[in-house]
Amino acid sequence: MTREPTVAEQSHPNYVKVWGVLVALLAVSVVGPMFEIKLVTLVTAFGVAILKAYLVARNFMHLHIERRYVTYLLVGMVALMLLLFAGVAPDVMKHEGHQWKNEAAQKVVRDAAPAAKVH
Amino acid sequence: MLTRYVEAASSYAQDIDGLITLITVLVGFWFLVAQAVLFGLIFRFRAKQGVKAQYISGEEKSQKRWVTIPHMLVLVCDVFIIVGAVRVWTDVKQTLPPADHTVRIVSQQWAWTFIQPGPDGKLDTEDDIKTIDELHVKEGATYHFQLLSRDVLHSFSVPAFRLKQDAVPGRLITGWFKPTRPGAYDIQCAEICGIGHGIMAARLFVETPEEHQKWMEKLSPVARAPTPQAEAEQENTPPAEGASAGAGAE
Amino acid sequence: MSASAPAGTDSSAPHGHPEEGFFRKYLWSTDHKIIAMQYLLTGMAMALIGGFTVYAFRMQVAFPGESVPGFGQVTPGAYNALVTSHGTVMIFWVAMPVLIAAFGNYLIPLMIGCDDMVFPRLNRLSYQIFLLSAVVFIATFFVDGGAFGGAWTAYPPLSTKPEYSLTPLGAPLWLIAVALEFVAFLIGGINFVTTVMNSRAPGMKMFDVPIVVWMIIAASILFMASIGPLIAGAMMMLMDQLAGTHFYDPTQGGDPVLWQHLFWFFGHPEVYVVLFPALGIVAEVITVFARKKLFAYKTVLYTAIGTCVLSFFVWAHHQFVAGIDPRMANVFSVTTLLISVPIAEMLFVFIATLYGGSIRLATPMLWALAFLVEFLLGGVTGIFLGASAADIYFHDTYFVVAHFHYTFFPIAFIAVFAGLTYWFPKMFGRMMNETLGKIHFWGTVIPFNFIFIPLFITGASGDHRRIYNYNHFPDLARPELQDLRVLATVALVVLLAFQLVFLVNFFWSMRKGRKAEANPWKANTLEWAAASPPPHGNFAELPTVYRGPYEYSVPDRPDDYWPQHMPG
Amino acid sequence: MKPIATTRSATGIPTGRLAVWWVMASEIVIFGGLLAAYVMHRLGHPEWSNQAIHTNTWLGALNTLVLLTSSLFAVLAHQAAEHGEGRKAARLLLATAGGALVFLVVKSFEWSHEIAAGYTLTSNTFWSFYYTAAGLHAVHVIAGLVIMLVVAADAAKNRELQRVELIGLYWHFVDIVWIFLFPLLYIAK
Repeated sequence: MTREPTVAEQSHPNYVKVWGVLVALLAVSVVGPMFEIKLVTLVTAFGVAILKAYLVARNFMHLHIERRYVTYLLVGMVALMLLLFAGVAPDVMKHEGHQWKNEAAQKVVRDAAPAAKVH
Repeated sequence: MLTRYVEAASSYAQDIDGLITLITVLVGFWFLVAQAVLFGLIFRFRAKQGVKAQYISGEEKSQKRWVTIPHMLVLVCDVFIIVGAVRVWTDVKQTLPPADHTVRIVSQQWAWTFIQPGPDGKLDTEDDIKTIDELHVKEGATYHFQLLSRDVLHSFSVPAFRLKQDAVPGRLITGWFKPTRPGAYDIQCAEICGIGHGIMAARLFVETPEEHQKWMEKLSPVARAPTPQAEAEQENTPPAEGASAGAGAE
Repeated sequence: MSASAPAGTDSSAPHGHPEEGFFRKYLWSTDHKIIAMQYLLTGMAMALIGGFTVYAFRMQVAFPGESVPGFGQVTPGAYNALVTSHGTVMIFWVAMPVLIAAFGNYLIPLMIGCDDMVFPRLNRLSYQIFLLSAVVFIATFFVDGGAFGGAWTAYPPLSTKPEYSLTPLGAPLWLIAVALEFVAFLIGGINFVTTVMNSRAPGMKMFDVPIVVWMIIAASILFMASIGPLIAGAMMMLMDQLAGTHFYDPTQGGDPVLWQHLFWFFGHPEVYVVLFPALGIVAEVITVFARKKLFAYKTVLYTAIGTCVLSFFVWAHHQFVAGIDPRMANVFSVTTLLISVPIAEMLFVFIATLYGGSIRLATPMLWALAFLVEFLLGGVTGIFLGASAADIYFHDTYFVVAHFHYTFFPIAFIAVFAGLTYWFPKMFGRMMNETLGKIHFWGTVIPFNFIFIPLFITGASGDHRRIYNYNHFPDLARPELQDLRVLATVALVVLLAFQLVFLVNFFWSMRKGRKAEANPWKANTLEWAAASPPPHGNFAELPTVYRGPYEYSVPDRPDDYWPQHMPG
Repeated sequence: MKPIATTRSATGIPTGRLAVWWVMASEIVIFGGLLAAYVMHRLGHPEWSNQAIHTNTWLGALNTLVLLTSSLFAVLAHQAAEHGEGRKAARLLLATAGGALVFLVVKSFEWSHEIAAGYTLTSNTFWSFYYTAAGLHAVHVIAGLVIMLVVAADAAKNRELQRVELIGLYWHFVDIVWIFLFPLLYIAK
């Protein structure tokens, strides 16, 4: 079943170059956290991860030339996960709240050896 | 309105019953209107010989008004209910009035254990009074309860008090109630907790201050006697986490 | 969006099929209609199990301690297993397969004018995984320790620790069965959505698609979006049960409340997943039997999409008193009361459709109208539970049970009977018997109210759910409450008995019913353009669509219907 | 013999690709649910960094590099398939599959060392999440590997060339999941 040449034919990014950028970003995300600075770690590790995900999605998955609602669908699902996190974190992440205390979890945190360095 | 089915024996029972009455009125009105319109239309527009149905797209403003106006009114009723609900909820679940007494409620697979401070008024002291499946409280006093579970989810539910709070293993949940009518009321478990869930019945006795005092004296001197003392001692260590497997009913 | 495939290939005669034996034709078929029948019959068989389990434990509640005829002595462990199995079977193995998979598989290709689903083999695979899940679930009754007894919500630690649930094999098997069912519906859902998005008949624009197809698609998308976290949660629970991890054990860094959140994040969209197909069926039946255009088609569509989005913001109203932070309850109470508004609007639209109609009370229409009547009470009593403070009293009482039966019973039975009696002529080429239909209708709807109105009252009086024997509670052992429980059980037995009338009518008419022509109800949608029952490949000539599905009683036209595929 | 339904494309997106987007949407919420649960627990238990120290960041980084390269081969295979060069697409798909194999080898090497050092699935809830998340991802890598070999076999005979793009899309998704798993499991020390 031959495919008629899609409009993507012309706007194919140079894949090897994109790959190079991704590898460079990988190096950044490995080196960054070595400085033990919390903010630097956050930016290099997680910021870079989001950037790499964007590059793969845009250039390798051709989302930039795909129908717009496909991107809305995928981003919508990610937003749903943030909503889940927002709704559940006050109960699971925190071990204390309004008129309740998660004593067992607090005990687990207290008993563990003091963290070498707080992440 | 709810008191026709269950007694109101705590201070906030009236607030919750009032909210339920408000909801019944608002929701009942819309229910009856909708049913009346529905049956009216069925009867009015039943198939008659030679009468064709009308062609109404419902897209024009004038036609859609028939749906959007009730739609808005329902929204307005919802706002009233929300305001009522949030107000009562903050009184019952989000504020802790100063406590005259505190009781620790320990739920486990298939029994309720109540630990009340003895005459010295402080928990975790020798003279604590520990009762199984029986809770004696004084009418008119504000009680804080510390609710915890030793094994699975349970739920401390006193219908007469309009009180319900799940006991989650690992969590200590505080709440309050203030008994207002002497009498004996049911305590039920409202969260399925295994084969004994249906037999986890306990009784809650609301006594006048004098009766309560008599009960306290009757129990605490007896509690001085060695045997229950040692037993109370052993039981009284703060609730061990990771409770022993499936402790049978006391 | 014109169809890119050239029209020529569309109208070619459907590809012929070599003559197939019984196995290939019925058990190994990739024809969407056969797969729909497989889902329907499996769903009906599981409904018998669901019916039997509720009979057994209701008899125990009404006549505590006595041996139940047909079951024997109901022990506390058996009671919990029966309650759990009733809930699980009725939602996962009756409501979802019949409403989404059976009606979806049967109607979608026919109503959008194409010959089959886009992935026929994947469609067959999803049924086979579903059948496997049903078999695994039935196996839980026979493993030692008995079936899982921790309610269909399977809250840990009761569900993860065998020493608490006392069903070491029942719990993991239950979870595996439910997980398999999720996989089946994930695969099925993707098939449905892709088919409707891509394979609509030429000329069928977005607003020419019948509401029932839209609703089944909305249900599939809602299911796919909400099931993810629960699949992750189920995997974590399975490892807690079998591999000894501690995801839900608070003393080892886990949290039981996490499962409740993951479960209800799926749980509430799930009730709309089963509600939407039912609303779609009711919309189709009402418009045909009132000979009226659906009132405000776009409003129904946008309200449905609005409900889908809003349904992800309400889940914690199941957990007001479950140990979540009380401040969160206010947020969820507001969103819960807001979501009752679009549902109310959809019901208003269906009622408004009746205005100016010419209503013929054939059996399908009776069922559709009964759905509106009963579902109104179901929706209305939800407000009591959505208001956080009132839920303190009503949570986990029989008031909640009565509320969700006034929504689930119309969804899973009344709407399904409306759909079955309406599409029976298309499925089997024969009409169902009207008198038997009416006997079954009144014999179901009247007892149904006599079951759950008493349960509203016992619930308001303090009856809690899943209690084995109410005599243990002095306040509840009052004779007038016990009479209500007995009344509910007797009404249940009457209701179950009348279902025999339906089974007789269903299987007898399949062979002996009056012959039905292609369009017995004079409806507009495309499935009535095919023969009854449609051959493999559905249409002799694939239809082209010229107008919307609800052009009934168009002024200055001789007959009061105008099929979608009829040119100008 | 496909039904006519599969050939239609009212949305302009070929049916296969449309289905893959929907598969990806449901995979996002599955991995999303698991990672949300992990992040919540991780932020709630700062002491887990005592456990997280023992994850081998270098092997994680190597695996990320392997998957990125494998993704490159996948998109080159898709480009070849678009030009109708079935044999070239098949060879590139095999290279992608090779990347998957290397990934699995590195992971099994990494896991065997961690388990030997006593960090098993049940030793701590951090490790439970670590093995569950990375395990689920590994299962997806294996599934992608198998499908890739089947698609490559067809592509070599110039049949079903559009499937090269579909398996490529799935593979990029598996790569993106690992792009997020890497910092969460390996860098958050």
